[in-house]
Amino acid sequence: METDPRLALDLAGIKMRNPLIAASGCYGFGFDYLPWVDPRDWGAIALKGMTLKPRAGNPPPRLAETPSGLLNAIGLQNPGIDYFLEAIRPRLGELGCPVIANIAGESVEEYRELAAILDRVAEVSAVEINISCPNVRRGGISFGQDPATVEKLVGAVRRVYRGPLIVKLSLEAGDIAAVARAAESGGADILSLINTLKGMVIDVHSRRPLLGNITGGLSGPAIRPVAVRAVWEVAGAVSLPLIGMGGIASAEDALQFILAGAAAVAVGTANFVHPHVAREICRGLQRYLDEQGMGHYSELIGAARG
Amino acid sequence: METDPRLALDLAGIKMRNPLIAASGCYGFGFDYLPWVDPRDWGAIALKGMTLKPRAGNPPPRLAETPSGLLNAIGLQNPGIDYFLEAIRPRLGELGCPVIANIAGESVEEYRELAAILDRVAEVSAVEINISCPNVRRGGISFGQDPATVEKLVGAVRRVYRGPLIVKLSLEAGDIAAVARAAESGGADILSLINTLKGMVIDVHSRRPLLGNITGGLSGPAIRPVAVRAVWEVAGAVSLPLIGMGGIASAEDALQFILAGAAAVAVGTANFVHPHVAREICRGLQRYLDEQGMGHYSELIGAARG
Amino acid sequence: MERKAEIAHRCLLLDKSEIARGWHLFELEAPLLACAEPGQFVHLRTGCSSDPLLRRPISIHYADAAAGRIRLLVQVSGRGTALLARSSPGEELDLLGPFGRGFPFLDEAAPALFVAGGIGMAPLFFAAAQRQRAGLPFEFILGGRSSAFLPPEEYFLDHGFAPLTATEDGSRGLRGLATALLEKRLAEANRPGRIHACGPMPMLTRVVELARAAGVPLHLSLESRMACGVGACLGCAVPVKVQGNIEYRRVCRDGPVFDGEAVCIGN
Amino acid sequence: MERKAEIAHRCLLLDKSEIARGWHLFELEAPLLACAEPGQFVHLRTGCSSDPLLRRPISIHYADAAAGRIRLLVQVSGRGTALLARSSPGEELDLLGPFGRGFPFLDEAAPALFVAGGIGMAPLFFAAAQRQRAGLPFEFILGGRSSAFLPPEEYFLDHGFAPLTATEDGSRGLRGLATALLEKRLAEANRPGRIHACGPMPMLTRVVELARAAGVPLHLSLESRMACGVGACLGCAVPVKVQGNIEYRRVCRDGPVFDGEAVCIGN
Ligand SMILES: Cc1cc2nc3c(=O)[nH]c(=O)nc-3n(C[C@H](O)[C@H](O)[C@H](O)COP(=O)(O)OP(=O)(O)OC[C@H]3O[C@@H](n4cnc5c(N)ncnc54)[C@H](O)[C@@H]3O)c2cc1C
Ligand SMILES: Cc1cc2nc3c(=O)[nH]c(=O)nc-3n(C[C@H](O)[C@H](O)[C@H](O)COP(=O)(O)OP(=O)(O)OC[C@H]3O[C@@H](n4cnc5c(N)ncnc54)[C@H](O)[C@@H]3O)c2cc1C
Ligand SMILES: Cc1cc2nc3c(=O)[nH]c(=O)nc-3n(C[C@H](O)[C@H](O)[C@H](O)COP(=O)(O)O)c2cc1C
Ligand SMILES: Cc1cc2nc3c(=O)[nH]c(=O)nc-3n(C[C@H](O)[C@H](O)[C@H](O)COP(=O)(O)O)c2cc1C
Ligand code: FES
Ligand code: FES
Repeated sequence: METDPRLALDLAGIKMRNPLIAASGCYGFGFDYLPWVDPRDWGAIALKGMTLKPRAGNPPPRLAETPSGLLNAIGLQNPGIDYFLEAIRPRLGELGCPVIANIAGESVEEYRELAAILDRVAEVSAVEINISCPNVRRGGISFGQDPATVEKLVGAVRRVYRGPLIVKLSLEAGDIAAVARAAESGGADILSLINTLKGMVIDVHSRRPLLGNITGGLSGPAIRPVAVRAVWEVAGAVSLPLIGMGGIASAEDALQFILAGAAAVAVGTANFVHPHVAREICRGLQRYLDEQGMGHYSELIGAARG
Repeated sequence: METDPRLALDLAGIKMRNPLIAASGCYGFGFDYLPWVDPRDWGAIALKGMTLKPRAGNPPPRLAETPSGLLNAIGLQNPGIDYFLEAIRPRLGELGCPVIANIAGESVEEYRELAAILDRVAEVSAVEINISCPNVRRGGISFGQDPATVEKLVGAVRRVYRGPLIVKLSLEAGDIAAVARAAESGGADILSLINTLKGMVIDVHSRRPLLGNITGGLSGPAIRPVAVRAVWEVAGAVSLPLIGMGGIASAEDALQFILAGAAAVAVGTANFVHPHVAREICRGLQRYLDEQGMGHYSELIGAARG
Repeated sequence: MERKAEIAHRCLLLDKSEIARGWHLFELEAPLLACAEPGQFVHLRTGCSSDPLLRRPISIHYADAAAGRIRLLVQVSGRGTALLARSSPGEELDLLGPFGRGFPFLDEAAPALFVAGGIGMAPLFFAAAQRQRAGLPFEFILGGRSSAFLPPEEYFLDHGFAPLTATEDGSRGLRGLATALLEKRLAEANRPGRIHACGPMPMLTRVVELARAAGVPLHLSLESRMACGVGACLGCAVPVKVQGNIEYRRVCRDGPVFDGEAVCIGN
Repeated sequence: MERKAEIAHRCLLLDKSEIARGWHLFELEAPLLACAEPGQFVHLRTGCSSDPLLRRPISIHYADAAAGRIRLLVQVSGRGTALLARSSPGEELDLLGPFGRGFPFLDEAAPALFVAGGIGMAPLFFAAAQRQRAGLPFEFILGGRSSAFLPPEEYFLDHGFAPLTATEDGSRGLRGLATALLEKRLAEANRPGRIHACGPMPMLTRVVELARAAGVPLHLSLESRMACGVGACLGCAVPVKVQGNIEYRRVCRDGPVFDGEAVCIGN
């Protein structure tokens, strides 16, 4: 796709061709779709969540389809940061688009250590800290719920990471606006939301939970109204730029998040259905700008807030 | 439908022909489906949420369809308790099935007053307190989030209402298990869950929130995995019987909630699609019991918990 | 157990044709719905998955009680109606109904005036055809974008009447709006006894003004997004004037036809 | 901008027939997929709404590179496959692919043995047909519930081979399981050079036991629920033995065909 200046942005230091980001966990390390999809269709690609040590992930089944949704319990399977530095980092340049490293730890110290390492990795344009992964039991989840802990965690990472710092929020916390403010105080540059909602499916034939991990994270169109509302609320609570996500599959969906207050949007589950989704959403945004006679998509950010 | 003893239950004092309840807000005061659907298809019918004073409800549009979900912002439109006593109460006997009054207040005092009135209404078999309606701004919502407040509220109602007392939980609270335990300590007999999830839709043409109330409550199949997980969690936290709901449309859906730990299930949105849903779910449960050679459905309650 | 009236109907689709651009006429075998009254609607499932989730309200466009058949006229305007348009004769459609309160006083002797904007003609056609069969006087004003977006004139002539037509591009009848025809008509001395209208909101607003100014009783069929269709969910509420107060009324149960005096349109 | 390989294909459905009870054979115009290898699969959209949301993996059952056509053989086993079965010739299907790593060593001279359980024959048929065309020796063992639930014998004969069949009710071939045939075959002196198997888990478990006991190299096509189909989501992982350790591998990208030694089946 030709680069359209009406879609380009500088997201707190991430120079993006357009406001579309491949959501973490849904695009591997950026290479799986390479033979078929041009990575430059994306404004940026968020990599699969990484931890210090390699993680084997959860036992199968890891996926269940639900009405208009996908429940996943991957369990942060990843080869660990050392393997990343050695085997993946050298190839990231091939992607031709900014790359966001997504990290998860089991302690503030682990997050800090990961961020300190990534601070020295020029191929990574930004770090996204996942304080909310619902599929790791002793993992991120507890961090995401308490504002004071979030502020401390973000602050610790902020001290060692100088690039654009994204904090990824979930709705597990009762008051997402409070957590958002805590992340802002802690020194985040950008907030991304929402992570998956915790859910489960029971197999009535075996009379057991279907997923190997019992519960999983719900993504896809089913959660979109909840995600738009979360962006609307957080946009009213902080002044940081937001990356909105949750069930986006079309330009109209993306526009809902932008109008609610998101500066950029991420697309996860929809890739599995339509690998060309980034290109198609960009075309849809261009058409919308044409129809509305607008100079730049950023005029739409938060425009529904009246 | 013939009454099947394998489906009958006494739910903390509510004598039900089967474990199916028409969910509050989705069945009016029980009469709207009367010409067509036999109310005795239900184990019980939960009435539209009531307040002390009449409420006009929210401005339209009040509904938006979302992927596998329905967003509503009715705003607790109801004629108030006096009209109920005068005009509706005398007709409740016609329904031929137990009736649950659903109440919402803006203060502990209002809840207490409503419950005290209903304590003297023989036609009402149980009271369900909605501490979580997401569509009333100064209303129930704040009550549902803080365990201490919930315990106090439930305790106040408990002191004036002697019949089966149901507390309806939402996921707005960060920790639903903590709220459930608070309701148990406060003296609830039964917990029902979940209420709708807060969501919104933005109309990209008008660039305004679609609903008159801006946000609404998401129900329907989209939220089912989240609701099953909530029942699973709460069943592990309290020893009260649970009424599970959220996206139930078939016997298999109902079984998921029962296997997760619900003693009964409620059906809301699915009535709008299939008015005969209660009858059909009962038939499906009977078939399942036949196939599994089981004596009573209650053997299945919590059976997936292993 | 007492015998309950039918609510859910699986109806054989006998015939389907596109009678105007994007307007699909469905002929259904539906003996229990064929006694419905003009202005009532059915609540239609458009697919078999949970997306789209809700049914869609569609007016009964014509009912032949003797033959046990009904007709629906559906304009493709979104995903649900597009799915409907893809169904083929031989399939069964899943209908609830008949629901709602139709046009009142259709059997009175005083001449009736029907004012239809676009697909709003669907229920009014049924009302007019009923008066036609009963030999009662009426006139029918029809407005549309362009001739291609309206059924051909024969479609009306087959039922014994010819609408007075206005199109925005002048491709049929007057160039202009249906309400221009109405205004002219109401300027005449012999006023109609009653007006029944259905169409887009701007049209209805003008009809309300004109009818009030002329002092002619008016009945409007309103639209609203619906969930249950029977009055249980309060989702389809519209504001109406009740003894000086504004209250919400359900389009599905208290309407869809409302008294022109009560509706909160054109103040 | 560099030219990318095709991933998304809208393919015309040329023909559809039910060749066994609940098994639908699809013939598609798909020039860019017709070069796929046996064991590879396509990832298929089954409807146009978000419910069901995900694509379904379906093996390429046959590919005719010259004609630019492929065949899929789909057993109705749930909602997605039921939706697929309702499509009709003239429609377009939405496919991604070809994905995955197919059966290895299909061009080696040593005789191959294919063991198929039920719909597991879909990819093995393609592998066998390829050896048939190349004049390479192979045998084909097919197991099923009953004759009616298997394609007729002519279906195989048309491609020049006759499977050795076992049915549970004895309505075709041996009464019993495919693995009973395999056991007998492996007891013979002239062992096959390699076994390729696809079918339900209990069958695969027994095949693994028998092949290991006989010391014959084995390749298995595994199934798993998939989301992306390309290796990006890690959702389809199965445990495999890698240098003594158990690690998760992706069925969609590292498989679906795995080495019999590596799979964690029958320990
Ligand atoms: C009583 C009654 C009778 C009717 N009779 C007929 C008839 O005979 N023939 C006929 O063709 N139509 C009739 N309609 C209209 C018909 O019901 C709608 O056109 C149909 O529901 C649209 O469904 P859809 O899935 O095609 O469109 P959708 O995709 O649902 O939406 C169409 C448009 O509505 C907007 N929209 C979606 N949700 C809302 C909301 N909550 N509030 C406001 N706007 C929203 C969408 O953004 C879109 O622009 C009738 C409606 C009523 C209420
Ligand atoms: C590589 C590969 C190739 C295949 N090739 C073919 C082929 O050529 N022909 C063919 O007919 N089939 C083939 N299949 C199987 C096919 O993909 C499935 O039958 C199909 O996806 C079922 O979809 P459905 O919507 O019809 O059933 P669904 O409704 O999705 O489910 C069918 C059954 O699976 C259960 N189920 C649902 N989710 C899960 C889960 N997460 N884990 C475990 N069980 C679950 C359901 O409860 C139900 O019993 C292949 C599968 C793979 C992986
Ligand atoms: C299979 C899968 C794996 C995911 N893994 C991660 C992850 O490792 N880190 C993370 O922050 N989010 C992860 N997510 C969440 C997504 O990034 C995104 O927040 C969520 O899926 C909602 O967006 P969607 O509806 O567009 O998929 C994962 C989602 C899916 C579906
Ligand atoms: C239109 C509508 C109105 C509702 N009104 C109420 C209400 O007044 N009180 C209440 O406790 N719950 C209310 N609910 C929530 C339902 O009782 C139920 O908890 C929720 O819809 C989830 O179930 P479902 O997915 O089966 O609809 C309402 C739901 C809908 C859809
Ligand atoms: S649609 Fe439910 S009350 Fe009208
Ligand atoms: S299905 Fe996504 S990795 Fe295999």
